[in-house]
Amino acid sequence: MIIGEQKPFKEIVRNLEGHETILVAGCRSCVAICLAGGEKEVGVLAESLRIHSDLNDLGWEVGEATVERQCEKEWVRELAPLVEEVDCVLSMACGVGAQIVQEMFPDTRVIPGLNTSNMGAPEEQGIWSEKCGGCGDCVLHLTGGICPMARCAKNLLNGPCGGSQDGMCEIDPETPCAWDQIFQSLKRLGRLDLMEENIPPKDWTPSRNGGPRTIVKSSAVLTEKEKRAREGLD
Amino acid sequence: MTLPPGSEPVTMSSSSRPARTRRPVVRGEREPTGRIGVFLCRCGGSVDGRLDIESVREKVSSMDGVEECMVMDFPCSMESRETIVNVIRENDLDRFVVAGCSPKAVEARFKSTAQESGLNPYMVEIANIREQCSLVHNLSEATSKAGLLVEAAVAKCSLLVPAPHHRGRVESEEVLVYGNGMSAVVATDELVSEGAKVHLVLPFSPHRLVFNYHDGIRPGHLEDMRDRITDSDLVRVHGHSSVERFEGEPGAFTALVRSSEGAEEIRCGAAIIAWEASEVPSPSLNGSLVVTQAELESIMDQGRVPDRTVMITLREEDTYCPERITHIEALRNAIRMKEMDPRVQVTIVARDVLAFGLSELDYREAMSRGVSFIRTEASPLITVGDTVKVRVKDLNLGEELSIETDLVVMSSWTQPYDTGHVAQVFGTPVDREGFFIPTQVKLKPTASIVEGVFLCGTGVESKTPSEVVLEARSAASRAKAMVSSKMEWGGAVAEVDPESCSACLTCIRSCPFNAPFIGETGKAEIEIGLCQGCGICVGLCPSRAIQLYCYTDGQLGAQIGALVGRVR
Amino acid sequence: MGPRIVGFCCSYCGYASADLAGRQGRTYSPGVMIVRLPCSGRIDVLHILQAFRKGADAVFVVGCLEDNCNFVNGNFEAKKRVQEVKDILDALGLGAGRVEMFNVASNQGWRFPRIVEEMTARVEKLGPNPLGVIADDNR
Amino acid sequence: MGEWGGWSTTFEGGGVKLKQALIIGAGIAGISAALGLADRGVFVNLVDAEGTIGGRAKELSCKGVDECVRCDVCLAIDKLYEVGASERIRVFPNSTIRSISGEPGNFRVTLERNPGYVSEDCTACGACAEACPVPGGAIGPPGMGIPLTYAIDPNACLWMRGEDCRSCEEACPHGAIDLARGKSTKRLQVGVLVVATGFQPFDPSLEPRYSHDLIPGVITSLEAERMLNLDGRLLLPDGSPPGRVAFIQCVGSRDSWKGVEYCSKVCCKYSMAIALNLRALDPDADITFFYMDWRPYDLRGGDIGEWASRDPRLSIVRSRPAEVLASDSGKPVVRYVGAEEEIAEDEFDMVILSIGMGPPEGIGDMAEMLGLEMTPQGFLWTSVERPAMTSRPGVFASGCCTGPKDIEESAMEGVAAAGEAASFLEGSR
Repeated sequence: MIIGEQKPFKEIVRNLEGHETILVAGCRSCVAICLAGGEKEVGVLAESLRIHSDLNDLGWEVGEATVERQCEKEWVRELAPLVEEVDCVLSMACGVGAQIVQEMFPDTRVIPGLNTSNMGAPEEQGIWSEKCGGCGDCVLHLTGGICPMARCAKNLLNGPCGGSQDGMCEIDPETPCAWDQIFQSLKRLGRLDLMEENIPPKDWTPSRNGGPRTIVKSSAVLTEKEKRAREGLD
Repeated sequence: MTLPPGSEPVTMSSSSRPARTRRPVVRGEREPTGRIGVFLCRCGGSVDGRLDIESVREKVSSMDGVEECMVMDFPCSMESRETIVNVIRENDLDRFVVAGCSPKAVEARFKSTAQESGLNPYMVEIANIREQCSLVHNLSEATSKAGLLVEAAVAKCSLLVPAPHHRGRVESEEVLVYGNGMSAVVATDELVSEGAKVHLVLPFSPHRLVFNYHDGIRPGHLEDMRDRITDSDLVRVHGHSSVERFEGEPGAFTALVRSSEGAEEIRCGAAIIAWEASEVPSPSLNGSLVVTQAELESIMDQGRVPDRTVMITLREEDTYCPERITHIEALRNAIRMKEMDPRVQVTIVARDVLAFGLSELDYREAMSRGVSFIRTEASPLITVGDTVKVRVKDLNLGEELSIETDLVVMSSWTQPYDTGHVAQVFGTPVDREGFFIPTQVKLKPTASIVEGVFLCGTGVESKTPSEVVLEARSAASRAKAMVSSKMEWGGAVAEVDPESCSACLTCIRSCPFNAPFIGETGKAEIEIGLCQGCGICVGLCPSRAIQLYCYTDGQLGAQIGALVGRVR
Repeated sequence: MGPRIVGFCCSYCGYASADLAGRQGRTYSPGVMIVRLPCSGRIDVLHILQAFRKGADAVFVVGCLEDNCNFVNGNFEAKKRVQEVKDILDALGLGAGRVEMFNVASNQGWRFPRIVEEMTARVEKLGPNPLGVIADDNR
Repeated sequence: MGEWGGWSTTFEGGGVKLKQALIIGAGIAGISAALGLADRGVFVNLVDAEGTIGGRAKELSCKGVDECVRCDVCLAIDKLYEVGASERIRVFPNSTIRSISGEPGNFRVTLERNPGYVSEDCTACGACAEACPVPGGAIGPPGMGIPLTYAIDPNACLWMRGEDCRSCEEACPHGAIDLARGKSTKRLQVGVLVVATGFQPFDPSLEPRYSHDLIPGVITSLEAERMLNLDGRLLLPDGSPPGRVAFIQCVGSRDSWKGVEYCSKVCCKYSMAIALNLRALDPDADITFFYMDWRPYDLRGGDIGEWASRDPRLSIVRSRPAEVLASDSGKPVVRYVGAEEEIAEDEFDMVILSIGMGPPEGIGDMAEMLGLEMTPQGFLWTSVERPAMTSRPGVFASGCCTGPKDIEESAMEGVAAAGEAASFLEGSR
């Protein structure tokens, strides 16, 4: 799914400058699931904006709405009656959703409330890691189901670099080396022969760094104590 | 969600689409409705006199929805509650507020009052104007605060919706006992003597019916007990069987019991996991010069006593984990050796001699008979030749001793086996060593994290036999009380609005009681019998799809609104 | 009535300790309004924000002692919700100190008035909630 | 009272059995038994010599600060509410047993209500306390007790001291106070009895060498608990927090000279909890334990050796102190045999005597009245195989009156007693 995280409140407020009637629009899909832009977050942000307005006497009118999927016109259409009322939409959906809203309502300014980060999956409650680089040319069948694009800091296509130490990536000891994982996986699958297969270079313009990106929403992560308290509950 | 028979299925979901594109009216919120009765308590002088109850009455009776507002002496008394019932019936009120002392003290009574007047028991709200008002503030402060508290209660009350509620006998009064040692037998005996039907499921390897150390339990007693219960027509013994699946809710569990003949589903209202830990022989045992306490006993049974004996009660790893039974056992055997031949040398190596309660008397006797004690922290080093050498650091002398001896007796340690599987089936956690973890919260002796499933036996914690007996009987007694008392479901329970659920699994991941699950519709649902009403999932649900009866967002919002946002 | 403070109390410990304080006749500022929750884990960021928007000068949440929550980890959840609100209050410039989480046992009657003291002191330091003042003016 | 439907007798299995129980002692064990019986539909008469129920545990303190240290004391409060909410349990405070006759299944009991001066009509409105002219007040507010009634301190009350003051009596809006009240009696008929009269804390004056009451700063663990329970702080007489605290273990335990040969089971556990509380209150406090054997009944609070190894300000001394003397500055000095067999002396601000448990007062008479056997240590005898069963059918016992126990074990015994008693009433035993 698509992983995003809310922009800093101050930045959101800055971007809203000059607007008075605001519709905070959430999405029930990916961003809801990664606790960034669902109805709950919409409600919290909207209430915070109201408090901000009251404090600074801005007289903002803040509305809330959450649709099933902001990336689909049919759902976004539901917003029409509300968008008429406002002079800007604060989209709590991913970049895709925000764009669809803009596309549907070309005359109303759309401001992103989220930073869309990556395509990933929850590791545990509150922790999401990137899994797919969206390169458009999938090689998972050759790499034991592990994506070198998303999970190798250097996006190497044919084996690890010298920075791979005891299965860990040189960028930091916490990050596993994708190619080590690929090797282990192929070994388990009995298909080490696939290591031989040469994966041709991709046209990979957007540079990236820092390896797989992980978003941690600390307020949702189970603390050590909690984990202890709930030891073995599941 | 599966509501038990008899409960009114009430939904809080407002499914009118496209509701969610309106500024969300929080689910389950209706416009404030209802005909509200307010009963203010004088509580002798502890409310009236410490605040001006009359002015509170004037303030409140003018609120919309309030049909009836009266001051009473003790609404909680039997007589007044009858009056309340009549007032509710006469004025055809559909909810009411009581302002008086703490809901923790009186809530239960007014719930039944609500029922007696034909209302859902959860259509009552209580304003605490005593403990949290009249007893702690001066007259004028208390008066104005009481006004706010009652207004807030009315505001919340006007948004109450009937909560699912079912009270009735449990579906099954039978109890499942799973285990194969002393605690299982004792628990079953207790249940039988309390007249309960028992399914005694014995896993494959029977062990530890009788402990090596008797602890005052009459020899043969447990064997008799076992025969008695196996003959009892209240007990169905499932020999060489294991529980493969265990699901349902307190009062109505279903267990899949598999034996060599095949699998069988049995219904039970409660379950007791009565697991005994088994002995872990220490690595340096060799059967001749280094033996267990049990082996020592058989040596003594043959009338033999070695001249020099060293007993080691420390575990061979460094982890300090005292097991009192090993100490008492060592003391008893040391005394027995001295009885057989006062001249023999017996030395007990320990960090602390764990002779709790009356076992202290054994400790004294051992000392008076000349048994010597060495205090040490780390487990001694044992080297075996024709004789055995024990190297140990004596804490009192502060020096390393090397003792030559004819026999070394090592205490055995206990560790539960197979508990991982049991834990999985029943959903009760085990720790790293495999011991069952009783619920850590508050003090609920013998309770597990799963309501209706009780724990006892050395599989929970090392114990002496007499402690095992006590624990098993009390676990059985609680199980019996549970299946023979009326069960209550509902009240403050969570409910999912499928319309807005994103099936994001947040509730499933965050519920401590495994109440939420994904139903056929692919949306989350709450197993009402398992929901304890904590509301954790409600606070977390990213789609605000879950609400908690009696504490909905709207009800709390109204309460908060009434309490603050007032001129100072 | 002094600063208006909302105390969200779990029924098992926070609420019970307030009751006990009352029975023991331990007085505290009457501006404190207690909202009873089944468990502190029920607290929602929204509730706390609503209280501040209505003009509450401070909000505190009381749960059971850590590792003694009747619902296993409700009080840990509450702690995290409170932290979320702290961040928002900072961003809003209201001051994170206006909200706090406390862990109390049901038989600690002495504890509740001290919590109130603490929060009252904080309000004196941070000043009243401007929204409360605005609200008052509008009346 | 109408709600007491249980007063009527029910006939079962031929013989008359009263589906009612009398529980003597409303501590943790008694309350657990009461709740267990009420759960099964048995009507319970809960008698306690004190003005309010809760037993010893209600004087004890929660020793957690933010984090629970598993002392289990809060159970007392939580259970009190359950008793208060139960309509099957009737509480008789300030009451003792005068006589018991009849046979198992049908006991005739005469309760004696001691002059509490305040009747159950009291609503704790506090009018009396306000009216009381005695400085500091001769009439105390209720604790956490149920029922919630005020109590008069006979030693402080002017009228008791022969003066002509009845202002509280006049002030009471419910006529609940009668300073002249004599003993009143009440008759009950019950099917079973559960004795749960608890224990007697060791009297430190029997151990004069430890200078309790002689040197300021020497207090018993019970006094420490009370202090902590009252305002969460442990203070010296002068109101300052102690910087150096010593615990002396086994005071009134494991001591044949004092006629206490047994180990009281709980002292290591609770004194460690108190120490943990002190540590949480003051990270810099120096804490010393003087002990013979460290016997924590459970390790939920952790092992003291492990704690000492990582906390430089915690010292553990395996030695039973000879005496506690006063230093020139009047502070307590503990005199003991040190590691080198030498006589060592350490000065402290506070010395806490971890006192043990003895048999409860009057248990002998109780045993005689009920015809129960006792143990050589002076506790009630109960069967090992059936922990709540005494030497007499229909009479059960639980809690510390059968031997020293911690709160958890007492609660367990109460529950077990409820099972025994209930099935006795059902006639299934």
